[in-house]
Amino acid sequence: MKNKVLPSFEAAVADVPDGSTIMVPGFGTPGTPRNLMSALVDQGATNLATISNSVNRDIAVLVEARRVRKVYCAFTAPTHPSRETPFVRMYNNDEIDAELVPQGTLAERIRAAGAGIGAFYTPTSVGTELAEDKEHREINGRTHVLEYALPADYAFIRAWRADTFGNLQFRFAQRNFNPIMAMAADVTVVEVEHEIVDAGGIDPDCIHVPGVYVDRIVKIPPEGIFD
Amino acid sequence: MKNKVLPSFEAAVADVPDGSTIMVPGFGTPGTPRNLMSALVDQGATNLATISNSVNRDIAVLVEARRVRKVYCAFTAPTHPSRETPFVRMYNNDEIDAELVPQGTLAERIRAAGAGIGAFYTPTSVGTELAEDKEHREINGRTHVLEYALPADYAFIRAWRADTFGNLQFRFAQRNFNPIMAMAADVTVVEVEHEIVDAGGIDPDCIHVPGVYVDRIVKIPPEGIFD
Amino acid sequence: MADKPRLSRQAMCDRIAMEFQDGWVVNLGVGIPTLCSNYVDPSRDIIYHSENGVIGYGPLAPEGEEIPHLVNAGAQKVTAAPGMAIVHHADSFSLIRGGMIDATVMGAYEVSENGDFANWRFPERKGGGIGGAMDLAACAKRVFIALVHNTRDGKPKLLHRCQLPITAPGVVTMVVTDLGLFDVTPEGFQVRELAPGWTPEEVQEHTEAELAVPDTIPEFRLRA
Amino acid sequence: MADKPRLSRQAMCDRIAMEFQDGWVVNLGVGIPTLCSNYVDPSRDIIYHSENGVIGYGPLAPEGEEIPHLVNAGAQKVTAAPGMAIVHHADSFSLIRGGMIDATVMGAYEVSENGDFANWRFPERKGGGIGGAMDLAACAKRVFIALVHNTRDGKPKLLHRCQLPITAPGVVTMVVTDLGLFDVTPEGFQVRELAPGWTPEEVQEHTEAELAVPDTIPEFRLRA
Repeated sequence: MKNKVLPSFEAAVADVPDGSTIMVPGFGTPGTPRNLMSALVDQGATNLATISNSVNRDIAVLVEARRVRKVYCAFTAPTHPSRETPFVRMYNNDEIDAELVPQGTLAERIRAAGAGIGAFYTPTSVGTELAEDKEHREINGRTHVLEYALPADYAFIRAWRADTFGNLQFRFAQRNFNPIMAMAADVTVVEVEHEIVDAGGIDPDCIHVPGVYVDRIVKIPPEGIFD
Repeated sequence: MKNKVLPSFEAAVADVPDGSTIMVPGFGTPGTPRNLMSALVDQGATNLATISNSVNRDIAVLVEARRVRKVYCAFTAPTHPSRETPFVRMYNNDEIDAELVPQGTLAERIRAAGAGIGAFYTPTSVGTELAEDKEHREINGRTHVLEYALPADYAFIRAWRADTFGNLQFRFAQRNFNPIMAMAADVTVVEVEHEIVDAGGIDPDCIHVPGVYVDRIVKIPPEGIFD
Repeated sequence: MADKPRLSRQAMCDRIAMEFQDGWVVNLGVGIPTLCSNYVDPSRDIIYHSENGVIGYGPLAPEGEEIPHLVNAGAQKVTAAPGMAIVHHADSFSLIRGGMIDATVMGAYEVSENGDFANWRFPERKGGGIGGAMDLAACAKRVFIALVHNTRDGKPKLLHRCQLPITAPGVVTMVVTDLGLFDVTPEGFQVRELAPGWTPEEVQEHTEAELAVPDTIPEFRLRA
Repeated sequence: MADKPRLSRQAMCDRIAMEFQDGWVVNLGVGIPTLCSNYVDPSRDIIYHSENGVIGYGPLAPEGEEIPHLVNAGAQKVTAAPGMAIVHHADSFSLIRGGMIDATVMGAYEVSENGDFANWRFPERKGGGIGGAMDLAACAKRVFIALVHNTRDGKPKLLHRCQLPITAPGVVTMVVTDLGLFDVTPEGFQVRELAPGWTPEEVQEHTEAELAVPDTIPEFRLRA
């Protein structure tokens, strides 16, 4: 089996071109690809789009460096107006584009991209401002809105364990958006927290992302764990 | 945690009313709920609809007893005309209804029912007879057809291991349709091949069906393994 | 006007949690609602679900016993309850949209007597913070709202109609505030219980929507 | 007319398998195509996928070493290759629709020069046996067809246009029969290799579609 392990985060993100769309998982700290994001800051790509739950601290670095043209996420304003971030100020000044997507719709749009589903109907957001410009359809007596698949060029993944072929496991809430983003992106790059074992070293019944979805793997050194 | 273990297959299927729609997983032998299907034969419910990959031998028993009004599956004719079954004869004589669904669309329709997605667009079947009466839509330069969620009243599940709360694990190809059917049905009934452990006895990261989807569990006695 | 004492946030959440039935799957929103899990009734098993795919978490982790990978929707370190299961984000919202959440408890800026509520955006500003609230609001079997009865400058939050962009229409069935417990019925807000010492007239003074008041009002149930 | 010897089914599948490139994910249909996995080239790792969610199975299990729970799409007991992963049926077809299958090899009743093929239904009978063929045909990166060149009563299967209901339009890129290997090009079937001893004219006699014939035709590659 192909060995997909690379020696450095730098090598793993070296080819990311300007203009790329990048999926960044994580919900709170667990499952956030902090080392790959840090390497991307150093790498210099700009005019990026990001897909994530929120504009987390790693995405914020890129945003504040004006290297992100658009974010897709479930939070484009602080819940408390006092907690205003540079991203929120830039967004209110039209210096960056953003698309606000309900979290479940975001997850399903990412999943649809990976699953070859062009679009789907969900009851979420019906009757709200977010549904105003969307196509509506009654299905089984319930109103749904049409939502489209949301693909990406790259997914940066944070896993607990990998084998050299790229089969991945996550630990507890670290899983979150990681598997669906790995499925949805053209290129999936993984930082591995705990260990990288030989191909076949993970129970086939306990693999959360099959290796066919994974392109590059880097082991996180002890100083990069960050939790 | 609630203990969902019942003493017999008979008890587990006792309440299935006439007219029910029942999901029956399995692909070849692995993951087929043979004991629950056998108990359903004895239980007597009729006017049933089934959702499955094929009219397998257990569904065939119900079909031949004229207790099934409709089947949804990926095979309504034999690949070789010589291999004609009683079901195929009945279908050609209009004695039973059937809906032929491409296997991936079948899986996705079941998954949509469990996931609260009313309908979705897939590229599968475009340009074929099966798409003739369906809504078409161009998405990102590709033609898709609209397919609707396919829910059920009951799912009969065959698992490898369960805990008493209903968290389930499958072994290898036994998994197939089982997890998505467990999610899609109102009532999920499980036959367990290997063992039932205390709640918490299965690694939370290696659970294929969360117990919240499971209603009833029965341990298969050694003579019911059938493999 | 010097108000009488109001209910604590913990008392509000205790009261909501008393409504949870044995075996329910419950999703607690960020903020006040997370306090619901501090109310423990050993006669009932409640399965707490978090948007990030944790099904069946336990109380907050004691200091020193945190597992860095186990957090709830508010990114608080929690413990594992026996029988906990983990799924990914799409499966977690499949569970929500699929109708498996028996009750969700959320905070709100406003609730209206027709069951609308608003908790994600102020229209004078661009954008909003929706998180998983719209999915939960549209798809949970019961939507309970926990909010303080008035804004800091005394404005009411239980309204005839929401002024802010709503999160979902007509879904709220019960509201707890620091002044009482209210059912949302076809006739609007129905007083169920009031904070100790408060009369219906006093609470009405702090409320825009008209409250339906039964003949007898039981005392607000506090933790034993 | 007493025909010359034709290629064996194994030789047909060997030749298809020689087209698989290192690292490809390949789905083999039931019937003739399953023989492709008997061709082993140690310089290439092929990941065999089966519709039931097995990603990376190995050769058929030797007698006495079968694992009852590990079967391929033809319900044959197979072995696990190192790095095998299991997913459920919806995830398995997500992989197919998502474009992760580099090549699928399927049997067919008919193939036409415009890349259509038919393998699921005879219109004089109700119903059909579609299985996962439409998903694979519509979404795999390459669709290869393996079929004997003529029916038992000598009718051609490589046609100008399919007569039977098709499985997908315009997707076939390569066809192997017991008479040769053919590319499906904008100009129709292009002869790539022919069965030993057969001339283009002889094969054309057994074929409805007009074959494009290059100046030189390499010999059909057989297993070394």
